[in-house]
Order: sequence, then C-alpha cells, then structure tokens
Amino acid sequence: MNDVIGLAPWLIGIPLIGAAILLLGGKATDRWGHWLGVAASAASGVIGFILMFRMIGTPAEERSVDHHLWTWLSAGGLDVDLGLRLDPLSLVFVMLVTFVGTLIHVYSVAYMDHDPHRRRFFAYLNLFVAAMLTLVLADSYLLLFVGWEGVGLASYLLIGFWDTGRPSARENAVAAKKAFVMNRIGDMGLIAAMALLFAGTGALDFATTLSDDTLGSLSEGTATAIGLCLLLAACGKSAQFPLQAWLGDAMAGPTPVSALIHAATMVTAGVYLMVRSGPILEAAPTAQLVVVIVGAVTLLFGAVVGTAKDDIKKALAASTMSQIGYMMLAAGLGPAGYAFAIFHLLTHGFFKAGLFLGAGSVMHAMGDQTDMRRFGGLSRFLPITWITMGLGWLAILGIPPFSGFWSKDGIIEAAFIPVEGQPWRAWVFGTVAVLGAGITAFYMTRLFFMTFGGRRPRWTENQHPHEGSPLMWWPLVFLGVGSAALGLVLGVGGTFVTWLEPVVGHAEHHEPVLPVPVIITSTLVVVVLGALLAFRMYAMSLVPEEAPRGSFLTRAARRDLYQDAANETLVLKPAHGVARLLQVGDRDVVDRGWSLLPQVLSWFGAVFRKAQSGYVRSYAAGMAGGVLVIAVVAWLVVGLGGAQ
Amino acid sequence: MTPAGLEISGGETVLFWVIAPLMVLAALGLLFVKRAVHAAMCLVFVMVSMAILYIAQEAPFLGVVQVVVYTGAVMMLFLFVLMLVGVDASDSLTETIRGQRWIGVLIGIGLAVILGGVVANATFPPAAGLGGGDPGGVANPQALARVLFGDYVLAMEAVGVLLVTAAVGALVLTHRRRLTPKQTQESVADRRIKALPDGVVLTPLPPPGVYARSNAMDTPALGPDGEQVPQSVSRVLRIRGQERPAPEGPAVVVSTSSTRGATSSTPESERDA
Amino acid sequence: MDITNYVVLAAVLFAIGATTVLLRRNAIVVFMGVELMLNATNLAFVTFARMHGDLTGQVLAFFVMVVAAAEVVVGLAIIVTIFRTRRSASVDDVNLLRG
Amino acid sequence: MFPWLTVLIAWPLVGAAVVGLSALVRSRTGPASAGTGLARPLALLFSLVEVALLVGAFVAFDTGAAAEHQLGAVHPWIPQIGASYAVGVDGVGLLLVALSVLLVPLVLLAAWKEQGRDEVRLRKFVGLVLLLQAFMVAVFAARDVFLFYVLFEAMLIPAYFLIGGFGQGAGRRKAAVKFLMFSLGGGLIMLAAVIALYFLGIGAGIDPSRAFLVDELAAIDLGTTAERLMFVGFFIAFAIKAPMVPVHSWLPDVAGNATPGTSTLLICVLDKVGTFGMLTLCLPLFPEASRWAAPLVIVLAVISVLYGAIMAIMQTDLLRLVGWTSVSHFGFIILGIFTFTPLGTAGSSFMMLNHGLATGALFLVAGFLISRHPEKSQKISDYSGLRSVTPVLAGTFLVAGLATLSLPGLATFVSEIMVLIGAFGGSPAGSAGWAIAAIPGVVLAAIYVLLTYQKIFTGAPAAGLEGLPDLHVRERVVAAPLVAGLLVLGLVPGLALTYVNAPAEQSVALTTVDEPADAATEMGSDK
Repeated sequence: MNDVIGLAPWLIGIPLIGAAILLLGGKATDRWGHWLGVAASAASGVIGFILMFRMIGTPAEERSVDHHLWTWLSAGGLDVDLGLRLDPLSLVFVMLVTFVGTLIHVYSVAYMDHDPHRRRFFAYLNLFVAAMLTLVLADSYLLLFVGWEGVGLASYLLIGFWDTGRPSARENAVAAKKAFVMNRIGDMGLIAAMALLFAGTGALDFATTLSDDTLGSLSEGTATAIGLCLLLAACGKSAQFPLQAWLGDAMAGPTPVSALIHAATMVTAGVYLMVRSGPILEAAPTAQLVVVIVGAVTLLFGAVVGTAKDDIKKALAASTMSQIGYMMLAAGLGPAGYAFAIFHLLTHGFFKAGLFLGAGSVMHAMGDQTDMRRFGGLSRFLPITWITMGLGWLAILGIPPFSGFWSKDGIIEAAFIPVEGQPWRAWVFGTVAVLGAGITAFYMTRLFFMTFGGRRPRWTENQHPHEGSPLMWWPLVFLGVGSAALGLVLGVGGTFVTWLEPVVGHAEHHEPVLPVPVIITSTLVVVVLGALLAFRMYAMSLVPEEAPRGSFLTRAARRDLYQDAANETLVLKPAHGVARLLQVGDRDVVDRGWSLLPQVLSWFGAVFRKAQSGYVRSYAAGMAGGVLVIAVVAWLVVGLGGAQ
Repeated sequence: MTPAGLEISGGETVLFWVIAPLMVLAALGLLFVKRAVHAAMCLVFVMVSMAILYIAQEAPFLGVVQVVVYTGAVMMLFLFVLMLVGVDASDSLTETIRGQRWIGVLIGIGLAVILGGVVANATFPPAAGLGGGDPGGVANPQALARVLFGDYVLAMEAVGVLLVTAAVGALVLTHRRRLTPKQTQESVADRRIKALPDGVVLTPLPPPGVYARSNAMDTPALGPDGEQVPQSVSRVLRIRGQERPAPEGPAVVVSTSSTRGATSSTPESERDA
Repeated sequence: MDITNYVVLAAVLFAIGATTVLLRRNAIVVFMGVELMLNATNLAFVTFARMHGDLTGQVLAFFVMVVAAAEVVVGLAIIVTIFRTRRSASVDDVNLLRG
Repeated sequence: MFPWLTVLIAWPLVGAAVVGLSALVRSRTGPASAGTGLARPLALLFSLVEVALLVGAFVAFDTGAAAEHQLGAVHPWIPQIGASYAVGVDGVGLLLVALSVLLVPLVLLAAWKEQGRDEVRLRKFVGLVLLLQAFMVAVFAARDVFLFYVLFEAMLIPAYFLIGGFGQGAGRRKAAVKFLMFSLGGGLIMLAAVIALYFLGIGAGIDPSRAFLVDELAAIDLGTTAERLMFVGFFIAFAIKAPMVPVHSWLPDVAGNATPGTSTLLICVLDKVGTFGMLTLCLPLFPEASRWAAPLVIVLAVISVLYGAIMAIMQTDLLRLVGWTSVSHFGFIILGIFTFTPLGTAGSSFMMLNHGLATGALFLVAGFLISRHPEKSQKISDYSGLRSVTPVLAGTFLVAGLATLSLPGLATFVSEIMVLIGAFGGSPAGSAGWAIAAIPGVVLAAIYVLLTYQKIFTGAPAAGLEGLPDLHVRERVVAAPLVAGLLVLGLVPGLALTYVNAPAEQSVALTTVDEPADAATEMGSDK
C-alpha cells in the first residue's frame, strides 16, 4: 500500500490541473479541451483503480492509511494537516466518482457537442471531480469542508452553465444560486459542528476526533449537538428535508451534470458525512433518531413528489431525493445500516446515473423536450436507451437480482431491527421503508412507460428520434450493466459489507421484528403492486397530452408539496421583511441619528448667528455693554472707587 | 513744588457753572438734533467751551491747540465731508434696529452712572495746581514743551510718523482708480472712423448760422442742399429749446469774416462729445 | 467748588458721546460721538494734571488730540470712500459682516 | 541595523514629492497644455521600488520572534511632551504594512486611465495615493501613542481629498465630509484618552521624555476606572474607523462615491487601523478594560456581521454593496479579537490581510466593470447578461466574490473559520453563543455575492452592453496577483500564520492573566 500511496494526491491533482488548464487556457484549448477533461478524469480513475487493487491485497486492519501532505493550518492550538485518508470507504467513493465520472465525461463529449462552451463545461466537470475526491479523501473535517464547498461551487457553476445569452437563462442562474445558498445553510451546520468539535476535542482530523478515547470524553449533549449540526450539513448537501427544495430546480443544468452531481455523487456526500461521522452519531442516540426521521420523511416526500412530476428530469430528481432518504435512514440506524447506506449509495450511483443519462439520451432525441406527456412509444426508436433504462428501472424497483434489490432490501431489513426501549421505531421506519418502495415502484414504472411505452406517440411535430453517437450509448451500456450486476457481484455473501467493516465497524447481528423472508416477500409484493398500478394507468390506457387537474394530492405533489411556497412564507418573506426593516432603519434611524448631531450644532449656530447682524452699532452696543458688565462686576468685587 | 490745597477762585466757579450745563446741552444736541450739520455745530460749541475750560484749568497751550486743531481743522473737515455726502435718510432719528434704542439709552445711562459713581466714590487728593501764578513756576507752554520734547520725544516722533501715515492713508483711500483708458487723439479718431457707418460725418459740420438769414449761434446752418443742419447748433441751446429755425428762402450773402470764423471752429461732433 | 466737578462733567460728556455712537445712524454723527468721547477724556486728563500738579496729564491730552486728528482724517476718508460706492452714509448699510 | 520601516515610510513621501515636482518638468519642455504623462509612471516606479524594499524588510524580519517589534527605530521627536518617533512591527504589523505596500501599485495600475488626460488631476491623484501610503505604513509601524495619534489623523487629509476630489458620485463631497467628521469625532475622543494616558503615565513614574511609548505604557497599572474610560476613548475611535455597527454610516456613502481605487486603499487598508489598533493598542494598554468590555463588543461585532450582510443584500449600488460587505467582515475581525483565543486572534490578524486582498479585488473588478458601462453606472440593475460578453471579467468577479463569501480553498475561508472556531471557545461569557449567531453570516454572504453575480452577469445582455470589451492586459495584471495571493494563502496559510501566531498568543496572554494580574497589583500596592 505504502509504495503507491504517493499517487493519492494525484487523484485530486490531475483533474484540478485539468480544470486549471481548461479555464486559464482560454479559446486555445477549445479544440481538444474536452478530451483533456476525459483524460484527466480517466487518469484519476486509473490511479483509483491501482490504489483499490493494492488495498484489496492488504490485510483488513491495515487498510486505513493517512497520507500527510503538508501542514495546512496551525494556529492557537488548532493543527490541521492537509492530508488524505485512504480507507475502504473513501476508495469506494473514489471508484464511484472516477468511474461514473469518466463515463459521464465521455457521454458529455457527444452530448455537449454543439455547445460553443464545451471546454468550460469540461473544466467545471474536472473541477467537480477534484472537489468530490477532496471531499471523500480528506482526513479532517476542515479539508472535507473544502471539498464540500468545492462540489457546491462546481454544482453552482454547472447548474448555471446556461445562465446567459437569452432572457430565460436568468432562471438557470436563480436555480444555481438557490442550490448554493441552501447548501450554505447546511454548511453552517458543518462550521458549527467543527467549532463544537474543536471546543470539545481540540482537533478536527478524523484520526483524533473519531477515536474512542476522544469520543469518550465528549458529553452526550455535545455529541448530540455535533450530530445534529452534521445532519444539517448533510441535509443541505443531500437535499434532505427540510433543505430539499433546491434539487428539483437544479435540473436546469445540462443532463450529464444532473446525472453526475445531482444523482450519483455530490448529493450523496451527506450520507458519506453521516457514515464517516458514525462514531459521533453512535454517541448521540437522539441525533441518530433525528437522522432516521429526516431520512424517512424525505424518502416519502421525494416519492410522493415523484409520482406527479411530468418533467422527466424532475421526476428523477424527486426519486434521487427519495433514494437518498433511504440512505440517510440507514445511516441513522448505526453500524447495521452504514454498510447498506453506502452500498445503496453505490448501486444508486450506477442506476440513477444510467437513468439520467438515458433521460438525456431521450431529450437529445426529442429536441430537448422534457415533458413525458410528449413522449411515448420510444422503445422502437431508442432501443439501447430503452434497454439500459429498463435495467435501471428494474434496479431501482429492487427486483432481484438487479443491484437495487441487494442494497435497498438491506436497508429495509435494517429498518426493521428493533431498538432497545423504543419498540415503535422498528415498526414505523420499517413500514415507511416498505411503503416508500411501493411508491418508488409506482413512479418509476410511470416514468418508464410514459416514455417508452404506450401505443401512440404523443410527440410534437417533426420529431425523428434516433440514438445518439456511440459516445453517448456506450456509457449507457456500462451503467446498465452496472445497474444489473453490481448488486450480484458485491451483495452476495456480504462482500461489500465485509469490505467496509474496517471503517464502519462490525455490526452485531440482530433479528428484525419480522422474519427476513417475510420482509423480502412483502416488500416485493408492495413493489409489484405499485408497478402494476402504474402499468395499468400509464401503459394500458392513454396518457393525456395535457396534465389533468388531478386530486388535491396530485396537485400538491406537482408543486413539490408546496415546499417553495412554504419556504417563501416561512423564511423568505419574513427575512425580506426584516431586511427591509433594517434598511429603512439604517437610513432613518442610524444614519439620521448620526446626522442629528451636526443638525443640533448647526441649530445652535443658527441661533447665535442672529447676533451677528452685521450692524456696527449692534456690535458697538455689545462692546459697550460688555464694558459695563465688567465695570459692574469690578464694582461688586473690588469695591467702588478703589480700596484706599 | 506747588502749594497744596489750591483754591478754586469764585470766577472759575461761575465760569464752570455757566459753561458746563451749556456743554451738556450742546452734547445732548448730538443725540437729538436731526441734521448732521446742526450736530456738528453743537460739537463745535462743546469744543470751544472745552478750550475755555482748559485755559481755566491752567492749560493755555492745550486750550489754544483745542481751538486750532479741533474746531479749526477737525470740525472743518467734518463739515467738508458733510458737504460732500449731503443730507440723506441716515439723518433720521427713527430707529431701524430692533431694541437698539433702549439698549443704547440703557448703556448710556449705565455708563454715566458707573463713571459718576466711580468719580463720586473715589477719594481724590486735594487739587495741587500747576503753579501757573507762581513766579517760581515755569510758564505752561514752555514747561509742556520741555516734557514733550524731553521725556516724550520718542512718542512725539512716532506721532509725527502717525500723522504722515494718516495723511497718506487718506490719500490712498480717496484715490479713484481710472476705470476706462485715457482718451488720446488717436483713440478719438479711431472711434469716429469706426462709427462712420452709423451716420457720423468725418468732416467738420458747418457752424451755425452759415447761409442762414441771420448769422447767429441759435440758427442752424443750411447744407449745400439747402436743408437745415440741426447739429450745427450748440447742444445746450437745443436742449433748452432756444434754437431758432432757419428762415425759409434763399440764403443771403453773409460776411466773409464770420464764415472764416465758423469754419475754423471745432467740429460739431467733437463739441457734442 | 470742588475740582471733581470737572471730572463729573467729563464722565457725563463721555456717556453722551457713547450713546451717540450707539444711537445715531449717520456715520459722520457717529464719528462726532467718538470725538466727543475723546474730548471728554481730554478734559479729565487736564483736570487730573491740575489735580496732581503734574504736566503728564496735559501731555497725554496733547497726544490724544494728535491721534484723534489722524483718526479723523482716515475715518472720514473711509466714510467718503464708502459713500462713493454705496451712496449712503448710514452705518447700518455696511453690514457685510452679517453671519 | 538597517531601519527598514523608516525607509518604507520615507520612500513614498519622496515619491509624492517627486510626482509633485514633475509639474516643473512640463513647464520647460513642450507645449504648456500637454502633460508629460510623467506622473503615473513615476508613481508606479516608486510604488514598485517600495515593494522591493518590502521584500528586504521581510527578509530582515526574524519570524522566530514574530511577537517582538522589529525593524524599527526610536528617536526623540518632541522631548518636551515625551513624544518619540518610535516605529517597529510585529508579525501582524508587518503583514498590514505589506498589504499597504502591495495594494498601491495595483491601485495605481487600475486607475491608469481613470483620470483621462487631465495631467493635473492625475498628478494630484497619484501624489495623494503615495502620501496616503506613507501614512498608512507609518501608522501600522508606530510604537508611540502620540505618533500613532498624529498619523491616525494625518491619514484623513489625503483620504479626504481622494474621496472628495475624485470619483463620479454626485455626493462625493458630502461623503468626504461625512467621513472626515466621523473620523475626527472618533479621533477627538481618542485624543482625550491619549492626553489622559500621558498624565497617568507620568504619574506612574514613566520617564517624561518617553511618556508615549507603547511598551512603557503597557507596563503600568492605570487603575480600573481610568483604564476603562481610556479604553472606551480608544475603542470608539477604532470602532468608527473599523467600521462597526452602529458607527458605520459613513462607510457605504464613501464606498458609493469614491473611486474604486480609493475605496480599496481606504476600506481594505486604512480601515484596518481600527482593528489593528484594537489589537495592538487597546489590548496591551487596557487588558482589564478589554475584558470588561468584551461581552458588549462581541455582541456588536456579531450584529455588524449580520447587519452588514443583510444591508449588502438590499443594496442597488454595486460599490455601496461592496462597502457593506466590509462592515460584515470587520464584524468577524472584531469578533475574533475580542474573544481572546489564540486561534481567533490569529484568525482576525490573518483576516485583516485576506479581507484586503479579497475586497480589494472585488472593488477593483467592480471598478473595471463600471468603467465599461457607457454611462459609468453603478446601479446593479443597469447590468445584465455580461458573462457571455465579458467572460474573463465575469470569472474574475466571481472569484473575487467567492473570496468574499469565504469559499474554502481561498485564504478568506481559513481566516473566517479560524475566527468562528476560535470565537466559539472564547473566554468572555456567551461567546460560544455569539459565535454561533455569527455563522448565518456565511449564508448571507453567499446571497449577496451570488445575487449580484446573477443580476450582473446572467440572463440576456442588457441593451447597449453587447459590445463591451473584456478585461485587457493591464486589468488582468491587476487582478492576477490578488487572486493568486488568495489561492496561495488559502492552500498554504502557514506562510502568513507564521507571522501572526506569536503576536496572537502574546496578546491573548495579556488578557487572560486574570488572577495573577490582580495579585500583581496588590503586590504593587504593598510596595
């Protein structure tokens, strides 16, 4: 391991350099810039693969390596080194990010072919890869935060990639800003968590803060506070309730971005943070419970929203939110859930990226149309997309043996594991997880058949859908194969769980409240029911081209369960009111208050100025009067006529 | 040097009691008479009386100087200036600054009371006198001259400089700066040539009375075309309306001497200017 | 008669002069008030000289006269100049000092 | 030892004089109306030589003893009142001197075309800038309270003329007067405290010929009430300068009316005198009073953070907006100083440098943007969609903006996180809570930066702005060092932290020796 550890910095360095070359190189790099971007990402992937390969060859207990680069920040008792931590967890992420990232890079070469700013796009993608790798490879919370905000920046840049040129482009910019700002709200949590950690433990690196000794010295209250702060951060990054509102809008970015950042990698960073901070959460059961609740709420929230969306990307975004809810729920369940959270994250990374790229392929074919009510019957024209998306569809549904089954089922089982003293938990969260699986089946089936199924295409005029270039469909094939097989490869026999054990710890085996086969069977039944319902509604019958008004729930779901309205009324309007009040206050109270002082002075001046009439005789009278006054005073003091 | 306890003679007492009230009255005249000239006359009266009192108080030199300098020079200067300035609204006794009258009166009375009080309460030494009648004493002008040109010679010189400075200062202050350039023969000629398009005639106009029936200052000349030339009559006469129209009819023969005299006179436009 | 009466007379004249300065608007009359005040002090000087048997008082009075003469010359010149530009001899018209 | 600081102070003065005298060159050669164009190159030359001198100073500075005041000199100045010419810098002072030295050539370059061909105005501008630089370097180096006070006030003169004489705001004269009045008002209160300090120092037995030396004054015990009163005197002056809510009202007006270059020097460097003074005068001279006032100061600092950020969001004028962001950042700096932790204080010291770089970049880039507008408009709403027209300008603006919102990876992040984490563990009561309360400032920062970027650079290009030129070489040369500095210091903050750590530890040590200090005074009274 140690002989190749020197390569680790290049994981981040190569894409970073790539981004720098593309950004600073300007138009000179236009011709070959995109290939440079692909190469940088691929090079990172190769290094990741080498490291992975070497790590598999090392004994389990030596798999966690901290690679020190240089002293970053050393002041007043805080010593943070710039260092990388390579362990099974971070390497899983490295593989996911570089592999899926490279595929999406390749896909983008074709997808962005006609965009004059393709070079800039690849620069941002490379920047993203570098930032994401920094996030997962960091050996301290502070460096993690660098990557954390770095991916936020990349996300901001990419969501707003088409933010200029035409009037409606402003909306993309607004969406980008919304994403960044809501992420920042979460980042407040990370900053606060770091402050609490430093106050409690005197350090910010994982090695110290997450060690048993350090955590033993933390009070449960502090641990809970830290855990909740970290959860806030995770909610922002991973679009969890109540900071979920930005994800749907983030679909304004190019579709490869949605696939890479807003499905496969960045949005799952919150789950990574939770799993990485597992020891802290375990020291704070209350925080854990809140994590689970947030996960469960988001799971249902996203699923419900997903059922009503007609925009294919927004439906997938809602689905992403919901699936991350699963991961978050698992991350809150302790060691039993960690491995499955990450496993689901990995499989989700593949199948959701596949689904998004498939959606991109469909959009590409349909002239950037995203309304599913305008699709239909595409299976004949886009066979490769149809098959690969079908694999993704089966995977997300959790149909065995596709990958989603292995990971999601693990989470559902873990949710059913009873917690001492809180018997209701297993039932509530288990039921929610199963219910969520059913709704997931419904909306994904709806999406799939609205797009590909149906007897009659509902296209707008002059549509000639066709598959894109091989650069576009080869990544689809890879991801499709991954969606199908990854679970089988890693899930059978618990390979993946064992792999992560050095990091997340060994989970004692607990029996769920229901027997495992019962859980699996009932889940499958619910899933099939949901899928059949959707099949009946959207494949068997005609889909109207205009959305029907729908029930109250449908309308609410279409409007994201009024999340924006709620934010508007609960946060933005009051905040704006306060800001207006302050603005008026600053002008009319503070500023005017200060100008009161000179006003009073000038008022005095105006009063005394009147004495300066300019009339010589007035002045003379003043002088004479003064003489008189002095004389009288002298008279009174000295006595008249001298003392003799 | 002088015997203590100078007796003030009865004559001086009478003089004082006659002159002092008159002086106060005249001084009050400054306050109450309307015209500045009358005020000046009042002041002259006060000053002459003051000279008399000086002489009575063993200061004959000062008395004379008072008459010469004040009444002779200063007051004459005042009168000259009054003559220059003339009578104007400022002579009126109505007060324009609010409250000024009462303030002024109060201050005046206050000053009088304070000064009077001081004088009344002070203990003065008995009058020593300057020994003017004493044969051993020195006559006033000589004694004064000794002091002035002895102890105070420097002050005397300084005062002399002051006077000269004041005189020069007055000159500078009253000096008028020329606002327009001085007219020369050349500039006058230039101006007239420039005014040629406005109908000014370059050649001298005929003098009045030329070719008129009667050769007189108040009769305009007749031009070669027989028309009258009104400008040939003096402007003063025209303004006064004492111009006499030239009679109709052919010109009479006029004496050559008067014609010669008329042609040699200054041009009309010059006269007008 | 007491010699002090002269001093009282001087005080009264001085007060009248001062009042003239305060009350009259014609600059020339105001000037006359000033002259009256100077004369009043001169009278006091002369009286004190006599009182103390010392000529210094008279010398001072003499200097006062000379200085007064100089002052009158300059002062009247100023009045004439002002009158030339402003066509007024009223002290109230010269109020450029107004704040 | 070579008197580096004295040379650093004197050189810009020489420069200002030479620039002034360059007027004479014109009168002898060439037509009288045409300028020789000498003023700008001369000033730039002088400022670049100053940078070279600064390098020398850095080499001569002993980082091992960064808490000591080095490179200085002490000479009697007005021995009658005990004033000395005493200069010397510790690490923090050296960094701020560096900031004043480095920003001036950039400002001169940025303002290269600003005054057009008007040679006289140009000469005035660059002359005043050099003069201001001399004063700024001197004030950061002053180790004598009287000298400090004199420079503190003297700086106002060039600043006043720079604000009131240049720039395009209609209210610039008014803004200049407002600035002057606020500063003079604060200075007056400080003067009272300076005089009181003199007499108390003499009373405590300081050699009257050295009565104003900071080192001497720091050693004496002033008595609780007197110390608190004098602290208030100094603090108000510094708070006005800093500026801190509620005595901030002059700053937005100045920022909105002065030229961007002036604002850069004024807000990024000159105003640091406020926080620098708190750190190097208030704390050492009045440690007990600083502790006494800290709870209130912290509250005001947090209010400044949030208030400035909210007001920035509400601005419609680009330059005013940048001004308000500074109010927010100065709040952070003050927060770090007054929570008395080595981490927070070091963070504040570092932030003084970073804020200069980041806000300077933002001001200058905003200036480039405004100079491109046909009507030189400062209204944000007059711009739109410029990213497609001027991509490099947009990118530079974004980087400067990201530095302002403390994006990790840039130096501002390091200092901000140091302040926040340090403040959380601060010693004054309630500082943890107030540190948490300041954290929303980071969200507000994101809003004001990105909202502005969105309004100016995204959407369709506004009519009349389609053909604007992108940043040209001169402007890139101005922006590049600032951006590079922010990046390098963000990745290797140790470069700067070496200089601020020791002074921070020392100043915290001054304020945390609570019981021993009391014991010492008791012993003193026993003697």
